[in-house]
Amino acid sequence: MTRRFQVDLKHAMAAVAAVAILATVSVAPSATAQSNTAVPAAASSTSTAPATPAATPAPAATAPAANSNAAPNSGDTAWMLSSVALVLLMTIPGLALFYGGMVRRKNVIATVAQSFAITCVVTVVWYVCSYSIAFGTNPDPGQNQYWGGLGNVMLKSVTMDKPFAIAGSAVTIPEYVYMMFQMTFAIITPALICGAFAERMKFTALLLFMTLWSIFVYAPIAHWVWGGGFLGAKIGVLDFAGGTVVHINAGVAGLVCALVMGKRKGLGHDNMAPNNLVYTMIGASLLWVGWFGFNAGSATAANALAGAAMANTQIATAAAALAWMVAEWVVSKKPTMLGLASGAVAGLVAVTPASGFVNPNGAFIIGIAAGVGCYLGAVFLKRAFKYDDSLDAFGVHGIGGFIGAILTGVFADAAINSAGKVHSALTQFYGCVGTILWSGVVTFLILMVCKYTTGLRVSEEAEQEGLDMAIHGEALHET
Amino acid sequence: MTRRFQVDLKHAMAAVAAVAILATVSVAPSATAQSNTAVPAAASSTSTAPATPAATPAPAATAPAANSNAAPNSGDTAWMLSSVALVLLMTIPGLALFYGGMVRRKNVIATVAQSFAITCVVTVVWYVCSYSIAFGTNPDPGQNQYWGGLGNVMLKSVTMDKPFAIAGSAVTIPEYVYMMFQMTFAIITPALICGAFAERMKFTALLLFMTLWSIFVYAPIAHWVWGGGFLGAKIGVLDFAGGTVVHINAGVAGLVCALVMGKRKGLGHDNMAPNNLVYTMIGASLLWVGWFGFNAGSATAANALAGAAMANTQIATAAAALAWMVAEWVVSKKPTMLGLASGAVAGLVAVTPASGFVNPNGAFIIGIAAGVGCYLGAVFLKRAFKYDDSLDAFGVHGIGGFIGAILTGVFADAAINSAGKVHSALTQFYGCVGTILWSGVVTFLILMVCKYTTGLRVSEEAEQEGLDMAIHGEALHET
Amino acid sequence: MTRRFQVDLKHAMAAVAAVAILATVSVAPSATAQSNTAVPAAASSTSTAPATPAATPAPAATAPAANSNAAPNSGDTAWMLSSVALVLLMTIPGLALFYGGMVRRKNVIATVAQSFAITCVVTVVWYVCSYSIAFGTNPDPGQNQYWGGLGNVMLKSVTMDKPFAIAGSAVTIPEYVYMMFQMTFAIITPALICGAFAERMKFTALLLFMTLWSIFVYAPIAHWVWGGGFLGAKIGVLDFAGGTVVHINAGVAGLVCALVMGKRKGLGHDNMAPNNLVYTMIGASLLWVGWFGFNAGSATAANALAGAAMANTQIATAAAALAWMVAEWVVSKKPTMLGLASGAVAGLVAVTPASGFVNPNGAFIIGIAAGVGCYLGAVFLKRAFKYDDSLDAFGVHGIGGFIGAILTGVFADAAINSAGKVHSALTQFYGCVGTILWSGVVTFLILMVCKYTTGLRVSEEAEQEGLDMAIHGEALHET
Amino acid sequence: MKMVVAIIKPFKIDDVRDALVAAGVEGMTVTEAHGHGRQKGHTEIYRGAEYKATFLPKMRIEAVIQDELVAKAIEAIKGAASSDKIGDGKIFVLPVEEAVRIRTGETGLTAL
Amino acid sequence: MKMVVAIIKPFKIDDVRDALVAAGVEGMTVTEAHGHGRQKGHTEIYRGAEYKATFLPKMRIEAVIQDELVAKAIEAIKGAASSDKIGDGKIFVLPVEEAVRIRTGETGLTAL
Amino acid sequence: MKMVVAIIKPFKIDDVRDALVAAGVEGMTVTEAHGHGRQKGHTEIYRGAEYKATFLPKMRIEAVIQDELVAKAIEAIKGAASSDKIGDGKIFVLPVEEAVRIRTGETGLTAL
Ligand SMILES: Nc1ncnc2c1ncn2[C@@H]1O[C@H](COP(=O)(O)OP(=O)(O)O)[C@@H](O)[C@H]1O
Ligand SMILES: Nc1ncnc2c1ncn2[C@@H]1O[C@H](COP(=O)(O)OP(=O)(O)O)[C@@H](O)[C@H]1O
Ligand SMILES: Nc1ncnc2c1ncn2[C@@H]1O[C@H](COP(=O)(O)OP(=O)(O)O)[C@@H](O)[C@H]1O
Repeated sequence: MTRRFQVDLKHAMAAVAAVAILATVSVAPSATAQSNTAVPAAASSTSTAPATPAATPAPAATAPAANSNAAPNSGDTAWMLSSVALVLLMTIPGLALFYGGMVRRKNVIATVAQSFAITCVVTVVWYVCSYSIAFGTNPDPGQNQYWGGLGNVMLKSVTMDKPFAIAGSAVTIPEYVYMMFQMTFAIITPALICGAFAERMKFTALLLFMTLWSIFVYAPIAHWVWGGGFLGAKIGVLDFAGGTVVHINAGVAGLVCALVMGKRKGLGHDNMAPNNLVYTMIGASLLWVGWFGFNAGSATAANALAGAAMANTQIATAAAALAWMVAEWVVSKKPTMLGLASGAVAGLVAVTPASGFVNPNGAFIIGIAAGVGCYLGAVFLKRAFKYDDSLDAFGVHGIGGFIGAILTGVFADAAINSAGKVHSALTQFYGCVGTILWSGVVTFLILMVCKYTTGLRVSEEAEQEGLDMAIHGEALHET
Repeated sequence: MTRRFQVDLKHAMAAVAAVAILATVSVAPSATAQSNTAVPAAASSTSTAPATPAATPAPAATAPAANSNAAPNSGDTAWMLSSVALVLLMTIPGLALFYGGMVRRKNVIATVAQSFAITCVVTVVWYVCSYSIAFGTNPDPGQNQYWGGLGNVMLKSVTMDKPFAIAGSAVTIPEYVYMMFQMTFAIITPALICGAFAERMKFTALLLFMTLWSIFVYAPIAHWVWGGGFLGAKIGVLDFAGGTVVHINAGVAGLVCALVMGKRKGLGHDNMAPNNLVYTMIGASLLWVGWFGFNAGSATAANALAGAAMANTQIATAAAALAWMVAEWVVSKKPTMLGLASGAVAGLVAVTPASGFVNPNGAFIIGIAAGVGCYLGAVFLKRAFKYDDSLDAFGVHGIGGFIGAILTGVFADAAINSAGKVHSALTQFYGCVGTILWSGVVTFLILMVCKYTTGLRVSEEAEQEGLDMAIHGEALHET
Repeated sequence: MTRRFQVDLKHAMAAVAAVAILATVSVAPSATAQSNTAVPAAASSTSTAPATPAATPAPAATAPAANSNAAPNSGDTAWMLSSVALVLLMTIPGLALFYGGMVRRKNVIATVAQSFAITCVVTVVWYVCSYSIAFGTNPDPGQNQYWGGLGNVMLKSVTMDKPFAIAGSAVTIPEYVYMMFQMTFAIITPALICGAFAERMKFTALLLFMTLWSIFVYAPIAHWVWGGGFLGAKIGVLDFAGGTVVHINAGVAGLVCALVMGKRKGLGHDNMAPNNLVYTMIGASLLWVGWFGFNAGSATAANALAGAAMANTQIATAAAALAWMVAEWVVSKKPTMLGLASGAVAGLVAVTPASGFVNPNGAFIIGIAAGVGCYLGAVFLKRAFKYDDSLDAFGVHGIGGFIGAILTGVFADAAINSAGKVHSALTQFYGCVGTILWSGVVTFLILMVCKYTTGLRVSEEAEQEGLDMAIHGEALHET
Repeated sequence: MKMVVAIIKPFKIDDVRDALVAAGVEGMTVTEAHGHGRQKGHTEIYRGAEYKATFLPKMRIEAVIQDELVAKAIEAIKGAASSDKIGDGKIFVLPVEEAVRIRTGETGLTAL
Repeated sequence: MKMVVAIIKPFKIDDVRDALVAAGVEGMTVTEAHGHGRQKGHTEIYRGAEYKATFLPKMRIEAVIQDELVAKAIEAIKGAASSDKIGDGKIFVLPVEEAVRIRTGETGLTAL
Repeated sequence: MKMVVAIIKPFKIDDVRDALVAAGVEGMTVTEAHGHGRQKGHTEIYRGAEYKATFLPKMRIEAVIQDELVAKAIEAIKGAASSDKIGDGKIFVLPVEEAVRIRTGETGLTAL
């Protein structure tokens, strides 16, 4: 036993070393040089020159922006500092509890430890190289379509006073704040995947997988959509707060994980009822509250657009929770707390790309669609195709993300955000496809790397005994 | 069993339909046309023109204000966006856990599900019609004394850039943000009532009751005090953050519910000890922290008044917690965690109307009074009158709200808020009476509607088995 | 039994009375009059005059500042209001859960009640006198080196509009907000000490100890470093957010408590495994999230310095969590959730003094050092010297605080904060020594006061039965 | 001496204790249990996955008493634990050869 | 009548129940237990403090059955509970003198 | 073979286990229990509502041993579990007719 874990440890360390090396190797496909022209537009929300919301850029979205030299605004900065705290709250303790409440009692500690460890690993990876890959500006404009280069590794080009723009669009907050805001997105995305392989993955495999995924899947896709790459600037996919980058991406990766890793032992035979739905309720609530930072924070300013994004978030989430509850009530004859919580998360997911583009009526409809759609996905799709997406990472984030991405193209309202004037469900679909392909293929490759180094699944005995004791040597002693 | 829940479901759907119809019927008593003249006063807290706090309007309070055309201020907006998150945190997971920890183990999930479901239902109702009723401006000034009309259903008049004023008083934040802030108040108020009928109400009854209560009790009273109606503008009741609208209102409704619904089976015989005071402690803590958004947020600006409201909130809460603890220590010989938590909430309740009007010494005295007063209310009043206000919704929110409302009239200090220059315990008393009457009578009527449609109480067996399993088909599996 | 607690109650009341009297007696050593000259420097972060971060004062740090008459800035105020909420969240429910999860089941309620009660007690003490002692300006400049005097008891000199400066350095937020921000620091510091004497202290002793400690240890040291006293202004110790004032101080006090109070009965024989690491995970997460208010809030402005402090906090914390995890993995063969949580807190502690002075690389190294150093401290130092620092208040806060304080002197980077241009590990060391001496000696004296009035430890039977039932008459009923 | 073991519904525990005390039984030990029998359990459904609870919560009381008290104790339990619904539970009687009070070392009937 | 008491590994509980039911045992009562025996427990380490779990989680099943069923019940339990690893557990058989169904007052074999 | 059932105070469990092992008892099974007896419980008061704990936390140990070991086991338990306070608990001895080790199928004394 002791021996085995020492080996695991060695693997983990090798993995970390590997990352350092890989990070210095260019991973960008070479592309024709094509400059990413920044189209000027209005700026900041200072108190003296109140922004016309319709013309306010959503720098986290894909709107081209004008003034690439805005001074930091203390109000915008205040809101973004708060948003960082809110989005981190989503992962720890939010997501940790949301998932932790749904597993069996013998895996609770291991499940919450996954979210916590991912928070730590991605923080370091982001600081070391992912921020540079995602939000750096590659000096070669052709390569910049695909990745940001390594010019900002160890955050070496982040300064205190440099006027600061992302994808040619000025931001009214200091770069350190922007970097932190984006880091919290980079943290929660891989953490979401854990729902798909709950109760069976090795901890060493988790650490290695998340390190590589963060670098080779998340960072490039974030660059494509938000960092000046081809999906945002050129194709014009509307994704206000990360429906594609975060949710479709994580959902698809989760599906691949579930397929590759196989089912939990005893699925369909053992009682796998959630151990503590109070934890899940706390988790869902903190996800909800924290998502205000996620969506309204994606305005990167304290303005009317942030307010509208917040309102849309709230309305879609409530509608989705009620829709899931009613759907389940009709099908299974009981309205459940787990249904309310799941529906709320489905609504949060679906409204994410739409939050800064649609009006409240659009948000309401998106919520209803997501609540019913994800319920069907989590219950029937999984059953039909017989994969074990244990806590419905794909069922909620994949399907909800897809519904939200497409409907953003349907409901975008220029009265809310002029950047959404041109919108089409088809363009949105293209954006999804790009993400699905890259995420699916590279996730699979990374799983293979893990399989042949650390191994993917714990032993049968460990799965039976529970990961808490087998991996961590810890147990809940509630009685 | 199955059959019964299908019936329940039908009821629930009928209820939702009923609401839609009811919402389109005018419920305002006709009143003589009397315009609500806005008296000008100072405005916003921009960085270039710092507000003189003494002259700063508290738009959420009843102060008349001058400039009805203020530009949004990014700092104020930043604080209000954060406040929305803080106040939502109070209900989910705050109140859910506060109450969830106090019930018996078999009712924990059902209890937290009430707060969560109410959050969803009220969000939708608010978006559909309650915001319009509460904060719309009725074109008929006579009717405007009583309700805001239906001009803003589905938020149809909320725009991104419209200069924006409430009750003639300009606000320096976008209307979407203001609408969201007020929504979080509309959410927590009905959720508070749940403490009165814990462990015995049908879930269908809950959904119907809360929908109707939100429209016919909360929205009008909010309009009277804050939305330009007769209690605020004309009578001059001081209610900074909702002592009357939120707490007396919810407390009285709770008392009526407790009286109408009767006692829990086994009260006085069975062991009804709280299942998990750690949950209750978390809940009380999140209520406390979130209440900063509630009270300091009611300044609707990031200024000295918000700071003073925050300080008063903190001091009154701490004083009340200690006062309850000491009172219980003297009477029952032990200082308890439940006493600390209950006292803290009592203090938060009582300081709510006062927070932006009194100075710290006033807050300290209000806290002591609330701690002792609510302890007596929760322990002795309930026993004397033999009603089963299970988790003391009336004992804490009704009594605490009343103490706070009256003492605001005693301790208001013009050095903190010039709007509190004219203050009288008597005027405050009138404000309470109006609320008590409307809330009491309409709550009773709504209960009757529920009684003859969905029914109010679960069956005896369901109560015995526990609502978690009987209603939701879910259980905690902690061991 | 009854009798005994009545006696305890009498003691508690006597203690409160004593405090009131003591508070009016000058405790400052007389010192030669030497004025604390304020050196002017740059100011606020308004939108019109964006601060050059390098020149931005860190008023909570020890930088001299120029303009002592800055107008409040709404953006800065917004962030500080949010920071108050975040830092309070650290203590309740954060620290309460962090510690509550680590004790045995029979002491959970008592442990969380300690954090909650301390929050209440310190709030009142701060309002009554400690704020004045810490942040008042003593009219006698000689005395002002040591304490702020009693000119601001009951917050009597705090006004709504007075231009406001601390230690000669102007702040761009209203004094009420500043007072609240500092109060949250004053709350968490004594609460941290509880880890050292967990599971055995009398509740009456706790109340008395914390009251006195807050007045005679915390308030003076806060004045020395931040309030214009000799450690900050004259010696030039760099302490951005409280490494010395908060962590070394609490850690040393904890060590003295552990030594004076002796070991828990059964230590080394009974199974003392943590009862619920999910609570501990929630606690650690809320400490982490709340610490953004603590560290980034210590910029007292929403600017690039706050952003840098936030980034440093995040990076050091993640690095420390991973470092502790790996160290434990190597030594004990398992990576643990408790290790991740403990390491994260160690990182938060160590980066506290450094957060506004170092760059991310410095923060990363500080994190690694703290993770490994505190692991060794908590595991080996304690074992070697055989004291029962039950939850490692000294092991994490003392050692982590010391590592952070020294390394701040090593890694301070003028590109992040010009106030850190002159830095030396030796000066830092002097600052630590001053704090260690005062904290150690006065803590000991206060313990003696408690010992001979309330008594320090519960009876053997009470310890065996558990403090929940013995002190509070409450129990968890989870099954 | 006999050991009377009763399996009852959890919410009856206080009534049964009172009835036993009234019948002269001075000591008893209770454990939480789950029972399988004729009574059918509920089905929990979580996102479509059904878990049929074939074990239902019960309380298990065990009291060692003198032989003469057995009939009376059984009557007491029957009276207090019955709700006339399936699943009310069982009473079993087992022989006991010795009893010891730990504190005093007393044995036999005086130890009860 | 006999009381068959089986101590088994927790994850075998559903299999053992099914096997007993198949063998004709209609009722049984289960409690969570912890066992000490040959099987060695894990060590939990919290910040360097080691706690050796000498008690391991087990389930305790108790079923009162007619004498003729005992052999069959034992076989059923053995078959379902065995994992061929140390710690699989034990079966004990105790004599029972009486059984009562609380709901109906039936006694003896008909009460089971 | 006999089954020795001991009801003890929870904090004595480790001492009793050690004493039994020292006395030659190799296996035992423990369950959490609550006891009613002479020992009086505390009263919990929540916002004025009093709940008198008439059941107090206990541990129930059960060990099946050969007849010759019974006296020694009782002594061991008495020695380790006694705190000379009311509520220290009881020891009961019941006859056992058969024992089976699930893993090997061994029966009788060799199964213990
Ligand atoms: N043969 C048995 N041995 C042990 N416990 C039994 C036995 N039969 C029933 N029980 C216990 O009694 C409970 C009630 O039995 P059940 O058959 O459901 O109803 P009833 O008591 O009305 O016949 C079961 O849940 C189980 O705990
Ligand atoms: N003499 C005994 N009396 C009561 N329970 C026993 C006895 N011996 C073993 N047990 C129970 O059986 C379980 C398994 O026993 P153990 O010796 O570990 O393995 P095995 O059953 O393979 O011999 C123990 O954990 C304990 O719960
Ligand atoms: N007749 C009995 N049958 C079963 N358990 C008993 C009996 N009498 C006492 N007990 C158990 O022993 C525990 C201690 O008994 P109690 O009368 O309180 O003290 P003492 O052991 O000192 O006489 C009780 O709490 C109960 O669990």
